[in-house]
Amino acid sequence: MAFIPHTAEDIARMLGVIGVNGIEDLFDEIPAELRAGALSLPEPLSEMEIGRLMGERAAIDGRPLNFIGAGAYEHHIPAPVWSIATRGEFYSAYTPYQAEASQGTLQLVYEYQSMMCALTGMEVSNASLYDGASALAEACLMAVRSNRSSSSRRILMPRAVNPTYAQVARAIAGNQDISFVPVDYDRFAGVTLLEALEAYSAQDFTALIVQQPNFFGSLEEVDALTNWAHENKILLIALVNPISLALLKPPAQWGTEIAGVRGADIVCGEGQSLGVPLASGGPYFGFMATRMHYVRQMPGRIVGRTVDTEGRPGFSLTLQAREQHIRRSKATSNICTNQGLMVTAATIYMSLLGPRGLEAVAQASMQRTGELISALCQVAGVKRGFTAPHFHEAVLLLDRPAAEVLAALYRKGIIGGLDLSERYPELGSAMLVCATETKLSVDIDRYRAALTDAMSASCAT
Amino acid sequence: MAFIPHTAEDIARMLGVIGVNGIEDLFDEIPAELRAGALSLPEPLSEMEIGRLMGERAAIDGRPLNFIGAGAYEHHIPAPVWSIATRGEFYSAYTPYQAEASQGTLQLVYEYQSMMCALTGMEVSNASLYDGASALAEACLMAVRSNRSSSSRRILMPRAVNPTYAQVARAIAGNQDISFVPVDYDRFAGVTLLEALEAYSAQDFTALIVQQPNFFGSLEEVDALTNWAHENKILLIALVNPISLALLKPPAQWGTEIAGVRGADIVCGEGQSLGVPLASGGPYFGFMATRMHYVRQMPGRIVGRTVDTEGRPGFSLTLQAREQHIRRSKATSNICTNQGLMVTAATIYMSLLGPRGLEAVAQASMQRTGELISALCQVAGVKRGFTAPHFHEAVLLLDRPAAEVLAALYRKGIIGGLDLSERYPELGSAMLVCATETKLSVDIDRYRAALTDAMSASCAT
Amino acid sequence: MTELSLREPLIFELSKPGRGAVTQFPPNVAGSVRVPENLRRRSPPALPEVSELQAVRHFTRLSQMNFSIDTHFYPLGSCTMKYNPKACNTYAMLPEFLGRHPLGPEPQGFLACMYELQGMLQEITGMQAVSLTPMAGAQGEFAGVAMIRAYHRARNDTGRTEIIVPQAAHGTNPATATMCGYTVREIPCDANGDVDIEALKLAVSPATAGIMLTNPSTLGVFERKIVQIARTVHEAGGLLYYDGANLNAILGKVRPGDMGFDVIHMNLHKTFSTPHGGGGPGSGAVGVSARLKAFLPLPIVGKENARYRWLTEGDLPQSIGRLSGFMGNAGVNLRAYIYMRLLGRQGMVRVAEFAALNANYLMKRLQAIGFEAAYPKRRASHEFIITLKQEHKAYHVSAMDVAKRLLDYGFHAPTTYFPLLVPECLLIEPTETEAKEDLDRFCDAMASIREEMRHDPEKLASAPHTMPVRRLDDVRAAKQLDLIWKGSAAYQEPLGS
Amino acid sequence: MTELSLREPLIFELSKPGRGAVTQFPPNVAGSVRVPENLRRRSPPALPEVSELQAVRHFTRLSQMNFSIDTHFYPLGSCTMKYNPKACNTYAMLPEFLGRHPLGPEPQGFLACMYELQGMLQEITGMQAVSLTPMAGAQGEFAGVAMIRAYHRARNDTGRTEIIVPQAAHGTNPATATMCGYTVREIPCDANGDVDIEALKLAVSPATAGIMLTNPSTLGVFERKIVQIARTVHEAGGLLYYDGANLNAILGKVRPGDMGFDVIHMNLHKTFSTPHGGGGPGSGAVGVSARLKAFLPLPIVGKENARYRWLTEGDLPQSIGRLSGFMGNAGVNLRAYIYMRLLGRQGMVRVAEFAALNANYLMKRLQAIGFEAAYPKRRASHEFIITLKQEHKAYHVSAMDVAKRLLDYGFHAPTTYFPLLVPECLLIEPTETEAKEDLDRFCDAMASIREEMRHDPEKLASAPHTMPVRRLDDVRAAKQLDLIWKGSAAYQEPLGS
Ligand SMILES: Cc1ncc(COP(=O)(O)O)c(C=O)c1O
Ligand SMILES: Cc1ncc(COP(=O)(O)O)c(C=O)c1O
Repeated sequence: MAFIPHTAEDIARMLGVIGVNGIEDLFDEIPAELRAGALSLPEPLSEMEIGRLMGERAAIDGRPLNFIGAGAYEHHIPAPVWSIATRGEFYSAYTPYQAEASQGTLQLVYEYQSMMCALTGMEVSNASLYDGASALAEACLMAVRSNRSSSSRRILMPRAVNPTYAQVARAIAGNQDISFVPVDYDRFAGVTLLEALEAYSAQDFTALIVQQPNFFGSLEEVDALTNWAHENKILLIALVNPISLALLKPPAQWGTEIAGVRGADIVCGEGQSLGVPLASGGPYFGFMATRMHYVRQMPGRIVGRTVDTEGRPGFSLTLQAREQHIRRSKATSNICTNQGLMVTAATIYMSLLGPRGLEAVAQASMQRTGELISALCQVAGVKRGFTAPHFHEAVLLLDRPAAEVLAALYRKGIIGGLDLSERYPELGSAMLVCATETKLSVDIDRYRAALTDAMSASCAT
Repeated sequence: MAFIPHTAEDIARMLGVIGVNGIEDLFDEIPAELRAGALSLPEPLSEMEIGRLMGERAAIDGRPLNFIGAGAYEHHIPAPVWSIATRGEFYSAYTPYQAEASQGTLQLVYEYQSMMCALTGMEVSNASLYDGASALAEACLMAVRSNRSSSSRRILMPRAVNPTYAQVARAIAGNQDISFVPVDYDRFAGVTLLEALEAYSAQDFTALIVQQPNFFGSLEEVDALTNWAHENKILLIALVNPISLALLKPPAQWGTEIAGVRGADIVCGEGQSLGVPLASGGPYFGFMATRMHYVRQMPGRIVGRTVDTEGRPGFSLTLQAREQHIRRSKATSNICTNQGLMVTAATIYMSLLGPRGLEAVAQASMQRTGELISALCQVAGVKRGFTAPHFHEAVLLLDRPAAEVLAALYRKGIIGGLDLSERYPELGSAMLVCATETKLSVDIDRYRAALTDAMSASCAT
Repeated sequence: MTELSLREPLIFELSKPGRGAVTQFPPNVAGSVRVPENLRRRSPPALPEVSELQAVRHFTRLSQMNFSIDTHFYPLGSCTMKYNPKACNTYAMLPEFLGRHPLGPEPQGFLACMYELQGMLQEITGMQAVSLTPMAGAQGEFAGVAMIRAYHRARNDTGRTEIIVPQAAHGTNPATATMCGYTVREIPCDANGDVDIEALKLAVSPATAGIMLTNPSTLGVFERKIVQIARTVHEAGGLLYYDGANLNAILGKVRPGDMGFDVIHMNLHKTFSTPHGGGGPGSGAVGVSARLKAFLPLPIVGKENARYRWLTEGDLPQSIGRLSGFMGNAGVNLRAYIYMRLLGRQGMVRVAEFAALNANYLMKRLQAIGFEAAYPKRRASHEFIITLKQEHKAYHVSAMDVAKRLLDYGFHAPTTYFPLLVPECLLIEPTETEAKEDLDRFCDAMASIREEMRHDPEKLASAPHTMPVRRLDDVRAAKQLDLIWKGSAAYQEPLGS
Repeated sequence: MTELSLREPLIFELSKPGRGAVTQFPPNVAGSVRVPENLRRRSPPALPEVSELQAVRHFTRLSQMNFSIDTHFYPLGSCTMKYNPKACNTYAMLPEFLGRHPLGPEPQGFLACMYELQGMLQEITGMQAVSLTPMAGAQGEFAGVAMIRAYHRARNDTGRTEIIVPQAAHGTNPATATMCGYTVREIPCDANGDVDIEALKLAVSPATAGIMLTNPSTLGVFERKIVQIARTVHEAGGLLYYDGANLNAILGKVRPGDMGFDVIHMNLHKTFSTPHGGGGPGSGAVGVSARLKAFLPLPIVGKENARYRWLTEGDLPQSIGRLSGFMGNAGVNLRAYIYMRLLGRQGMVRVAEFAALNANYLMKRLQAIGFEAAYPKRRASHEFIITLKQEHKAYHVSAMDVAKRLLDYGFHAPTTYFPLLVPECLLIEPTETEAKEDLDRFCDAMASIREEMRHDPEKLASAPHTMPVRRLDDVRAAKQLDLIWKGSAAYQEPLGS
């Protein structure tokens, strides 16, 4: 019996101790009319068979050369990351409720929190949320709880923020009557200009979200946006890519000091870039950091360092009074299981890369994207969408329908980019392309050649 | 610096403590004229680059459907085997010289020894030798040391024994003036007949080697062969496939009791089938088991159970006085590093499969090979080579050159079998084919279809 | 310098400027793309600088400080800590799966697995449709309650502002109701662990949006009046939400859909044995009855003309929307798929059977030793509750003391102090993958601890004794917050505030 | 029942008839192929019957009882226990590499790696050709000495029956000479660790087939008179064999070929950091000068018209033959290849530099603490020897006591009692991948143990105190042989003898 260790003799003895005749008797409290009939499920497979099946399924999907980013980035993942993260002691443990028997996970999370604070410049970090999008939603809820000077429950959501994230924020926060007001981006630069915000000055808003780099890969003028928010008593939620923070100003240092406050109030984002594989979209992990001032409003687990009865340092879950298992209907969030294993991977990743490695990854990604954009813009009918400097992705405008071009590229084993036409119809035929340090010149050449063909072919159609 | 943790400051301080000016000074005892110039080696690669390179190399080799056995067998390897064997504590430890800090490896090897004795029926097993072929060579050397009633240094080596093993035995034991006398196989049955041995009765031989199943996959009449050896005061070396032992009579029970002795005296073989991947030929591991009587003649490490100073059970290397690090030029063998990690994998494999699983693997392999042979013999121009019952491989005779047929199959992604023409020219165009439990009916159908094409195509040529 | 202790320094304490795992750094790229001066980071982040060996050794050593299923019996009630087959991880980590970008053309191999997984989950729960999007149980709850809300709204039934939750419910239930904008109304359970039907009748009203229940309940017993409860709530116009955390207890024995539930979330990381990963990731797939189908969270996998595709807003315009940046915890779903295929039809039913056998056996044996079951007249489901209120009185030992002492005996502790309404309780869930011998050894430990209560209660009060640390000061942890490494430059640099 | 101890039962003790990890069993196959009655096994082998979880837990727990590089500093002299990059394992285990049958058509991707590896090893050693076939150092030695023998035979120089070996040589050297049919002639070393040249001159004769040396020697010092030694042996008609176990010390600094050696084996599992695997596998590639090329063991990888192929008997008719069933420890060679490519030209030289830096630093620091270096006037190579003969006299502590006590401090012990000619010795090899801090911590431990020698020698004599077991009774192990589990049916069933 798959994964069941009981022998016939075990079963007989156990039933004897319980005092029943058969296992069925253990279900005698279930009303007879509710009892299920035989399930219509496939026959069991042996491990050999499932291995073969999965191998076949994987082969169908193959390994195309990918140039999409748009929130999930293909970076090199050091071999130690997953060989350690999948060790049974990490993989098959649960939330470290029994601190003394979970010091490994607890210390690791404390280190993770420290690293995320080092990257963002903030004072406290939680132990993860589900993903970047849901972290943004939680940040919105947290902003509403935190901003005592606002009662509007209205949040400014630039259109240059990842549109799926905006959807998720609406789906989650919308249930608590929080509304989102869009802020347009500059068609030329591809960033959120201060001008677009001025219209809202002196209105009551809870928070402004700033994504850096924004969904188009462009670098926002974060100082101006942050200052504007703080001048208007609006909390600033920074949505950032952790790899980019090795090069970019940390959110804690955005803007200047206004009324004793400087920088983002809540920082969140998608942690996938830090050692987590693309894997069709998950599991990834969301991160969140904030000022110490707001720590009790932060959702998610937090690990603290303390001492044991002999005064030795040790780690345990702390500030649990924010959480659902203590505070129940008044908790900061309903989150319970988080993305612990991904945090394990990310902590190992950040330890291996360190400040210099992470900067090199950021720099190389930025350069490869620059190289990619230059190369592709040499293809007839392709041009850059925006003028603002970009990090590791950018928008290209095509004089053919992006969907057709992308389909042609895919037939050559290339995932060329993300078609933006549905989300941003005003851009015409546009696609978002990305390169990281994993894309070498040969890859870019291959893409350019394929794109040259695709652009002329779709012309012919 | 790759894998070097030293900072500039560390280096300066360390040189200070040593009292030299630079690292070069540490090499000042090397005569100047001997100092090497710059090495001509490739530039260092980052892990990302080597990963990509290896991925490309692997893709060149692809994943053909394989029907060769001939000493290395493709069995299903349970996922736990290598996820545990590659844990750092097993992977990056060395020989358990410090027993107290190596109880994991030591206990595992003790369990391994017990399992090998369970399979072979013998009383003692060592902790592994390099591979099956070198284990046979060591068995020959051991037989010469052990057989006090023989002074001939002559060993009977049937031609139905894996011919590469015979080569290895010669290359290794030959240096000690041990000679091998071939014994022919029966052309019809494909086994070593007693008749072929009778010629040698009453001559002085040290040992007779019996491979079961033999190189052709045929089952030898082991009882008769063993009895003949013992009647002639010849030691019997059994060369066996460990998976087959789940179905076949263990070597300890071969033959009948003669002069107080029954069964093989030394059992050896290739352990690869037990959870070790094909991997282009290695690392695998050789195993060896014998009677307690000969334990001091056995090469290789042995783990024993003992007690610690508090009387608690524990494990340590024992009978080290046989080994090179103690006995030096009088050691039973020069072996030092063995194949520990493979033994780790094999022990996990045998634990997962157990007696029933291993029998099922053996049975399924035997049946699949039966199915394969029947299927292929339906192809025109293909027929069975031998009549003796086979285990999981068998010889097929072709009316076209095997090399051509195999090349045609390979173009279709099938490795069809091993061409025997060079080793056994007397068989004409012959190949050795194998199926294990991993070969399903679809695979066999695919092979048959491809073989049908190949046989008619090479006809056309 | 003292003898070996399991203490491991912080990774930051191993760091030195200039050190690094340089083979992990990308090769230099020619070119000169630069970040504008005003957007540049001025000083590098205070991440550790360590060699690859230092990192490997540090995290390997940290791992050894954890209890886990792979090393210990882990009878943590409500969490279903059963064996996580290695095959699930191995095959979910095939390079083609790992390398696939979520926004690329729809990968037919992967989607085939997801489509079949949806179908199997439907069959097992008796629901009409499934979405795999929610990323853990709590998000599944959120999706479920949000669907209930969307359903009432779609019918313009806007006066429904309350969600009923039994006292014993898991904390995520009331927290979720709040997140969805509902008021929580708690109802009590009776002495046998069933919902107090009279209280329920008083609680339902035109304000009732629905009820959140799990069955078997968090008290470890099957809610026998489930049909009556369903009727009562449905008649009041409310919907029934099933918290699937306890699905392991009833797989193939009774289906939530057949009990009258309208929506269910499953914890794939519990029932379908994807790993808990030291806290996650999970996956909280939701299943619904026909009337909630239109509201399912996106995306879902559909099949058309032998091709799989993601169903999106265009297909389900009434959907409650998206809950994740892509499509949920895809890799966790893949592991659940592999697990379910390994078990198949026969294996699935055995899960519940042997989970129940182990729980009932363990309960009986602990009772024989002298422990008090919270619901002695009831069958245990896959878990059961022991209350130490007698022992607490007699020997001044707490459930926490017993929990900590169990660690010394090499067992992870059961869940303590949940459900809150049973005093000094241990919620014990052995799961079906543990052998009788391990249950017996656990009983031996509990018997031994029982002796210690009488003869050496201090041993319990000061437990654990054999872990890398002794009992930790949680009060200090919360009062003197130390949440990040203080040597960090980010911490030293004055912040904006 | 007692508290947690790290004792783990034997897997056999977890077994019960009828239990099994059944998902690992192959599916049933239709058909009725049967083994003839007289060849069938009558009763099943006494292998354990356990669940998959039991096996996983058992072996995971066993693993935790090991010290290893990944968890501990492991300065085992002569063994080069340096960091084993995870990348080497990860990429050597790509499914295409793992799945390839050794006798199938020649895999060009894999062979390309092997061909390049041969070339890199040639370059590093200064030899003319390399065979990757030998499966560990000792088999490399065998191949080397067998080639020397074949060389003399080919020249009909049949009177050469002796191999000269310095006293300090590793045990595999004399054992190998014997395996090759030679008589061993030992020569002493002088007080500074160099070979006693006068003794060598007396030892060489027309019977000299060759000499086996390593340089730096197993005494941890560079053999300064190597040119003279080479000349002496060559003039006597003998060949020089280089034991490559100490190659780590000289990578890129001096090449055995340039020192006059005719043949060398390398321990890829040492110098090129393939894992030691708890005892193996290794790989003992051999390199030769031009005159031995024809005798190399088979197979070797050749390249012709941009295709790689195995060179076999037809190509090298004078070869000493084959040493393995296929082509040696291919997967180990693959790991060495990956390691070498990661290091590249620059990294390779740094290996020796930092191995030497660490060794010399550690030696100086231990001397400062009061320990006696065996060769205080010499530079350490990548390793060095401490002799405790003073301490042995003064405090009656042995090198073994110190070794065992180091375990308590969290360090694997250095090699003890080798080379045999230095009394109460510790051979210490820190390797280049350890950080200064770890060397310092090791010194702290040694200083602390030094204090204990004076004040608490019993602590040493009874060490270790913190391991899963206390010191083991090796005498009993050898006297009362207990080599397999006694409950095994195979053991109980009377054997033939
Ligand atoms: C009864 C119950 N409901 C809901 C949950 C929440 O599930 P998750 O932790 O996956 O969010 C849990 C998990 O512990 C639970 O036990
Ligand atoms: C000096 C020396 N020579 C030879 C060997 C033998 O190498 P192997 O163990 O790989 O057979 C060793 C290994 O310990 C060694 O240290």
